Amino acid sequence: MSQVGCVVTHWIVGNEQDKGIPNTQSKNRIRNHMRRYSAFAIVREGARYHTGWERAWKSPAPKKRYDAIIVGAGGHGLATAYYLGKNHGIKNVAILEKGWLGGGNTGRNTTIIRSNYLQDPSAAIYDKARSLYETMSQDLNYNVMFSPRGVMMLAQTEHEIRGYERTAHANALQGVATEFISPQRVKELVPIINIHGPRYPVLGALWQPRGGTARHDAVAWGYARACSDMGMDIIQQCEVTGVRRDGDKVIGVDTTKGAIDCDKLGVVVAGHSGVLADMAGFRLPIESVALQALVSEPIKPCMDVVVMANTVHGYMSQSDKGEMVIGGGADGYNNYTQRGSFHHIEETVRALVETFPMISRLKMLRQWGGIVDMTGDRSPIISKTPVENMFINCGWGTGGFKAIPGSGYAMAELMAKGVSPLADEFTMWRFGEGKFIDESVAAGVAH
Amino acid sequence: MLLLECPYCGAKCEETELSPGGEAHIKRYGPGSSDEDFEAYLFMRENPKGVHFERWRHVYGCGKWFHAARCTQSLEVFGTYAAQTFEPPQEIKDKISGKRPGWSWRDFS
Amino acid sequence: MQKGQSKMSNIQTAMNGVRAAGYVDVSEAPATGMITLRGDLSDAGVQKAVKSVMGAGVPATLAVKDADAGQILWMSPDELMIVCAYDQADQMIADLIAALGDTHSMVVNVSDARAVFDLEGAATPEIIAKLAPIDVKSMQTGTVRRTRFAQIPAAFWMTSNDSARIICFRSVAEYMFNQLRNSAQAGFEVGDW
Amino acid sequence: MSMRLKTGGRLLNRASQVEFNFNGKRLFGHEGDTLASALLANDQMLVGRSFKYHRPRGIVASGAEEPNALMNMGEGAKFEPNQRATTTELFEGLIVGSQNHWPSLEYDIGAVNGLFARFLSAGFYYKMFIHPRPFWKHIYEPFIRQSAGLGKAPTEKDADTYEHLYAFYDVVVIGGGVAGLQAARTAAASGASVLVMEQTAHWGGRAIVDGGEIGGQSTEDFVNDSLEKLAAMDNVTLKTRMMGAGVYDHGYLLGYERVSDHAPKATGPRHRLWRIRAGQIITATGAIERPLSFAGNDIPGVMLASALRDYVVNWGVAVGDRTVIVTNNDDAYRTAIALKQAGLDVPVILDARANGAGSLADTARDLGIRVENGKALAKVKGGKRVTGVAICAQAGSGGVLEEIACDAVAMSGGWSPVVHLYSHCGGKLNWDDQVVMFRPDLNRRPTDQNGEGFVTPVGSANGELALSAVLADATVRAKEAVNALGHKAPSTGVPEANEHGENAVEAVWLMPQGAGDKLRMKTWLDFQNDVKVSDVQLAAREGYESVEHTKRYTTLGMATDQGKLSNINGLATLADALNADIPNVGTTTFRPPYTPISMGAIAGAARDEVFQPLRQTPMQGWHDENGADYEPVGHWRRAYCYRRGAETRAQAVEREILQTRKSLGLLDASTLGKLVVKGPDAGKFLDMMYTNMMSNLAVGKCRYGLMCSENGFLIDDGVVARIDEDTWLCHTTTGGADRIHAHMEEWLQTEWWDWKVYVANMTEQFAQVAVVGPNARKLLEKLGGMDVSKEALGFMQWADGTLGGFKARVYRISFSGELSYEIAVPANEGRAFWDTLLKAGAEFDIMPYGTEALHVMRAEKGFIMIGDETDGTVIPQDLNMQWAISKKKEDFLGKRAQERSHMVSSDRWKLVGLETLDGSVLPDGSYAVAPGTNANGQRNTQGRVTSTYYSPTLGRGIAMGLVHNGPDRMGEVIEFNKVDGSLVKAKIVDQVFYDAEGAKQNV
Repeated sequence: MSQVGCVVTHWIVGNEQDKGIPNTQSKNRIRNHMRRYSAFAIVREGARYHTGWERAWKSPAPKKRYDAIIVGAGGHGLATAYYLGKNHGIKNVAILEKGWLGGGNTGRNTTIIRSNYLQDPSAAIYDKARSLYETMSQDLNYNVMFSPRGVMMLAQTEHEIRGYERTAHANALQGVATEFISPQRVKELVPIINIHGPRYPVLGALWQPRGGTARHDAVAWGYARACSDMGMDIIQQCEVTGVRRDGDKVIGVDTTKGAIDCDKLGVVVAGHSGVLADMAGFRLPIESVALQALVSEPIKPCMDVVVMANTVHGYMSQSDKGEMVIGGGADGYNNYTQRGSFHHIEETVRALVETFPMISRLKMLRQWGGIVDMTGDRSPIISKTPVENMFINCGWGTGGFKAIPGSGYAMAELMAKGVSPLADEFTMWRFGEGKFIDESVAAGVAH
Repeated sequence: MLLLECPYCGAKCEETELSPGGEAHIKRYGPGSSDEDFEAYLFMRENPKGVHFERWRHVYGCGKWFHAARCTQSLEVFGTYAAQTFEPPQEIKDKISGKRPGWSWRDFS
Repeated sequence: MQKGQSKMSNIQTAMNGVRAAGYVDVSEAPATGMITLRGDLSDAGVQKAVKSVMGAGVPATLAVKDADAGQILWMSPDELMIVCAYDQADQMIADLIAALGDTHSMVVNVSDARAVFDLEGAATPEIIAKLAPIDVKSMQTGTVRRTRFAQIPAAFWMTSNDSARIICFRSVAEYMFNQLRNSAQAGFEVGDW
Repeated sequence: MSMRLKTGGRLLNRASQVEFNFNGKRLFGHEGDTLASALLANDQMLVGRSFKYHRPRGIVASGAEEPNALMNMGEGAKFEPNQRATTTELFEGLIVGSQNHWPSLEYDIGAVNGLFARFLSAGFYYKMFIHPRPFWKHIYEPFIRQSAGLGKAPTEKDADTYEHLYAFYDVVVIGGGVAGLQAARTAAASGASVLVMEQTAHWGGRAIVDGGEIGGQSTEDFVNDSLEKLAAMDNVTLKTRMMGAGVYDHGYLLGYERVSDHAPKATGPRHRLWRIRAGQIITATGAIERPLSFAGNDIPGVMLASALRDYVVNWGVAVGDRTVIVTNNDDAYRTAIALKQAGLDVPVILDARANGAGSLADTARDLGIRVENGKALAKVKGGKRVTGVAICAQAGSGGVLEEIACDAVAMSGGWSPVVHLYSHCGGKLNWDDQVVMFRPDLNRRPTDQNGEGFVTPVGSANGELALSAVLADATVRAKEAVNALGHKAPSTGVPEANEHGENAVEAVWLMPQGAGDKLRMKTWLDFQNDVKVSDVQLAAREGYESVEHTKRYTTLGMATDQGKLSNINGLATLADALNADIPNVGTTTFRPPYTPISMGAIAGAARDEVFQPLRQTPMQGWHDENGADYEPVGHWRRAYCYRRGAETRAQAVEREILQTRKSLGLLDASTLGKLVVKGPDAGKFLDMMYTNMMSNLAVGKCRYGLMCSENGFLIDDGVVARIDEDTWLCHTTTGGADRIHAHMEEWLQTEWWDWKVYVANMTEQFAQVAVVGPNARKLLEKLGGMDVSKEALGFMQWADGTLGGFKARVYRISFSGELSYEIAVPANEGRAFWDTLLKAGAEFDIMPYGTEALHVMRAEKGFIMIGDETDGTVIPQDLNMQWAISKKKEDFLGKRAQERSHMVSSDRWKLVGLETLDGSVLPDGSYAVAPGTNANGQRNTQGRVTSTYYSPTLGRGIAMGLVHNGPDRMGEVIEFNKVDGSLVKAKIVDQVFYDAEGAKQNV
């Protein structure tokens, strides 16, 4: 288990508390490790107007060389770095980010965590992720607000019932705790649902009681703080402009902050994976499209679980702030605008008003889009590449957030050992072999 | 919400009258082709930030497939043209060259 | 395909001639003959065959043309829809097939596969604008548009400034009718727009 | 106290009294009031509680930017939370309640949070509640959830209706102030079609309240004159109560029309969502005044200076008797003047600028108002209401120079253009130090499908605050916009405006400049979410340096007002904390909608019966009337079975099967796809579409065919009939009709466009009925009209003819293993034909059956079902259907894919029949277990159930499944899992359970 507070590292912090202004360049004082977050710390800081809090992560200039470079400081990249250090002792690591850490899809998703997947490889990695979420707040000493409130996927056709019964049977053998529940149980768990919809009455649901949600930004921030605490360098505003190779082997990267050498390179950049692959001289089966979400204005608690309704294409949960968090559909065309087409919002809201009639008089507060990277079978790639010592983790499509710790865990293992059982089936060569991991087969389930 | 002109009926179509069909100008590889060619044909896709050629079908209208040249970052549409062709019309390529000097896409530029 | 006459008593359109009065009146038309002709409309053989059977030639893109017995609607560069009396359709099809001869083409009877609705009232374009994502105000009488009405495909043309005819698939006739009726109910006028 | 003045209120109809109810109290207002003005007129200063500390909250603003005055409004099926009082028009019988407090607005237990405010800093949640682990979900989170959330959740289905409208205009002007109207006049003069929308019920915007003269007219006369001229033009549409909600790509714009919010008893929709496509969008959306950051700026009674002025001028409402004005710009002097002219006391204007204001200051002084330059507020005193202020020097750290009693404070921190709509689609901003605001960069406007700018901000939305500059900007920009569309705007002059000369605004982000920790912890940035200056500074100190990090860490600007008042002050505070320039810090992304819009409006009319299209067959009426228990199949609804009396589903299915097998059954098969494929190349084309050879099918014959995707997987199946030399009719599955039609068109249009083939989807032209069972032939013979004997119409043949007077096409095909005819008649005659069959079949006890009986009977016969035996990962070889894969053909869709290594692997799971040893029904979806676990600890498997039923015919459970090397393991017993963890033993058997020789169907 993680002992973030006990990891001894040597790094430099500024004296920002003196001026109340952080200064990323000042190098005045050396301390062994970061102060732990706790109720005690809160009281202590409250008493002195919070002037004693340290930077959650430092902001160093890049070194000349690292054992490993991770490109992309989203959730998956930061988690990869974290497990490289924690599980494999590789701590001379840089995480390069062209924007701000956690500024991509990590902070744009609807925060659903579940592992009730049909296919064995998916169930394995998503359940690894889910189990790591259970202890993440303690492991990172950062409250990521993992809330195992339960996730249900409604069955509204006979076909869906069969699909979810199949998933339930598969889950039973995979060690994923799910059950197929009755409409009455659905209604008990979700009083605001209309189970007698004239068009699509609820016929049951696949229920994963230990699925739930977490605070998305906190996952990135918590990992970043823990990585920084291990002595890793998180270098923001640093774009990779080239992949340097010696023959078939990677030796470093060129960046907007200069060339940096590395033994191993992990590319974890979601929609931009194709650009990095292109720099390294290979192709990926990836397309980038916009996926949208929206929230309502906050209201008092009325729904304690996450509900996904795939027949009508909509899913919804209620955040701790009280907003109804709603996921919409993905566009069918390539797009890098982080805006989507409005008809997906309309279709999703239409579906949810039918399923939860009371939301009709709520108001949409905000809608936004993210760019998701889709593979040919809509399952991710965690793989070696044609370039030796270069590894790729991408293609999480619409389902990346829930996988973050599992994805980082497997990617770190693959980078450290060259093999990872969790990643085995997610090789980039599966498309050529015709060996797909197709999750849509159960009941057209969106991730 | 894209607005594309169907080159067959001339109608200016809202995106919801159309269905998207992915990358255009893909050559089919059938029996006898190499594993690499076949994999690339089915799965490897251009994913540029910038000029892209893609397929659409006027599904709620005349039912015809057509191609569009579009920028994936600005969503500017350089033109639409009939699907029965192996490469974009010269006038569309010229128009793109005027607006995006030095562009290239696969073998087109 | 099939020969012989049906007994009129057996014929029942999708909505049985339903009507609704609103600020625009909505009604289902009686059984209507509809023929789909597929063929290259720029082909002289197709043009000649249409002209010889219909008494009117192939309409221009997105145009509706009045013929001796009914209308010819441009559907796509290789498709026409011919609207005629329900009991004339089979004969007209036979005539068209004969006139087309060896020209690559297909002529089929879709009279039963469609439902036909009429809108009447000064605000007719407004009802269409509530359902279809098109600039209905710019639609001239005599032009046809295939588009989306709410969640279903349909074709329509303005039969006058104050009326329109809509064709949709038979199976969704009730959905189309309900949408039109709801949009046209008194009190739902948009006013100036 | 706040109150209604005896005179004034240009929007009021004082003759008309309106009764409403607030927190159970009967109150009165006038026609023309907003809920906010009516509450203030009734001395209801306290209107709500903040999100985190449950601090008392009063009205701050007079429009859409209001962060505090959010109400639970209405009752029952018309209840709505978070309704903004400042944008709610008062109507008779309005019922509202304030939010986020318990037990009452005045005494809120949640306010105890405020006592701990010093501990509940930004990021507090991330640092707390970490241990012990189960406490987050069960203790901490429920408490946090309950105390957050603002309004109550509605409980009932919405009683109102909504609709959409698609509209197209050359130019849409958003905002009906003087800038918008001037822009509209300019644009309309070119002949372009113009829509002008105004979010409130009134035209004119701020200008009428602010005064000044345009072309010798009062601003009010100018507005009325403009409206009259615009209304007279055919090419202009004017709409009030309509907000520009969002700007999207390619000129798409959402207009949110609140049709009857102000008159909820009217018939018609409540909201209408306009989906507008505009050539050019002109955003004349004005500007929003910024609060100033001083300690106690959140106490009820502290308001935006412009809002105080609005309440006096528009609604004749005084917020207080004595109002202290505090400002960093000249505009707030207008409030002082307006208040004084209304007979109210203004003890002092505190101008943070050392040099003070221009000519407005002279006017104020002439009215006897004390003006103090270089002064600031050290703090505001009071709890639920302002009681006084302490004055200090702006340049210092807050040493109190003087205390003044007052009951209202009007603050003005400068103005921010409303750039939301301009920014939604990518419009970029520049920071302008001179005017202290982000203004649109007209060189980096959002671009449309042509790559041209399509959103043009004008007037104060473009950063022009002076009346003359607003009018000039609106005129020039509107001309540019219409010219860009190819219209020609006639050259008209810009009307002259008469206005005060103003001194420059000065950036004041903290008041006083050197305020210490203690003051900063009482200085609010975001009133609703309780974000203070100290929180933003803390975020910066902890490394949350990007504006997005700070926003998310502190929740600044994430409340229901989306930071309309707080964003600029917040990022200026952040920039200061980071020692950075404001432009280097940047802004957060503006996202639609401008203010929240109802979910009902977004969903539109699509609810209940028109939620989705429901596809119906010609016989649907009969099904409805005869106990059909439906299941949705795509957009169709098919009878699962027809229940009689108290029958269960299972009993009905059993009855239907047994009677069909015994005598005669009837199935509405109209939903099956029927695609006609015709042309000289049709045979060649179908050979590519199907794995089988179809080109050599004889005319008059039928053949079962399989279709695969290019990726090798099965996508559909069905019987193909050769109609004539160059015509085939392809049956598809119910779900496949449209999909396979599109699939065929795609290949024909985009790959083999030189092949001469036409395809028509004839699915709905025909009603199709399966007449099934030993007595099927007898029934058809009874109807008469064509020879349906074995000799004339053998198995897998078809014929045209008439049956009982109906013209019909009869296919001798069977999906049940029984003697079976599928008969197609014109859809309009479908119901009559169905009724005729029922009547004639009565002597055979004819039995209509549903989809479940169909499924069971096909499974008894060992036929596969697309969607059951296939799931998108199954190839024909997995189903042992090599017989349906032509070996003669060089190519067909899927052939190459099926040669890939994983597809030809000997390890694939293949189709077999399964029989439980105890006769029970195998669970749906069950997996066959294998010994051991895989590398990830998951139990190994060796197969799965694809179809499983109780067979009434055999009196036991039957199943099909895919099993590793299954066909080689006949007779072997394997184990299948149940969800309870137990296992069921089943024997691998042949998949055909019934009439393996085909003796029943081939008669």
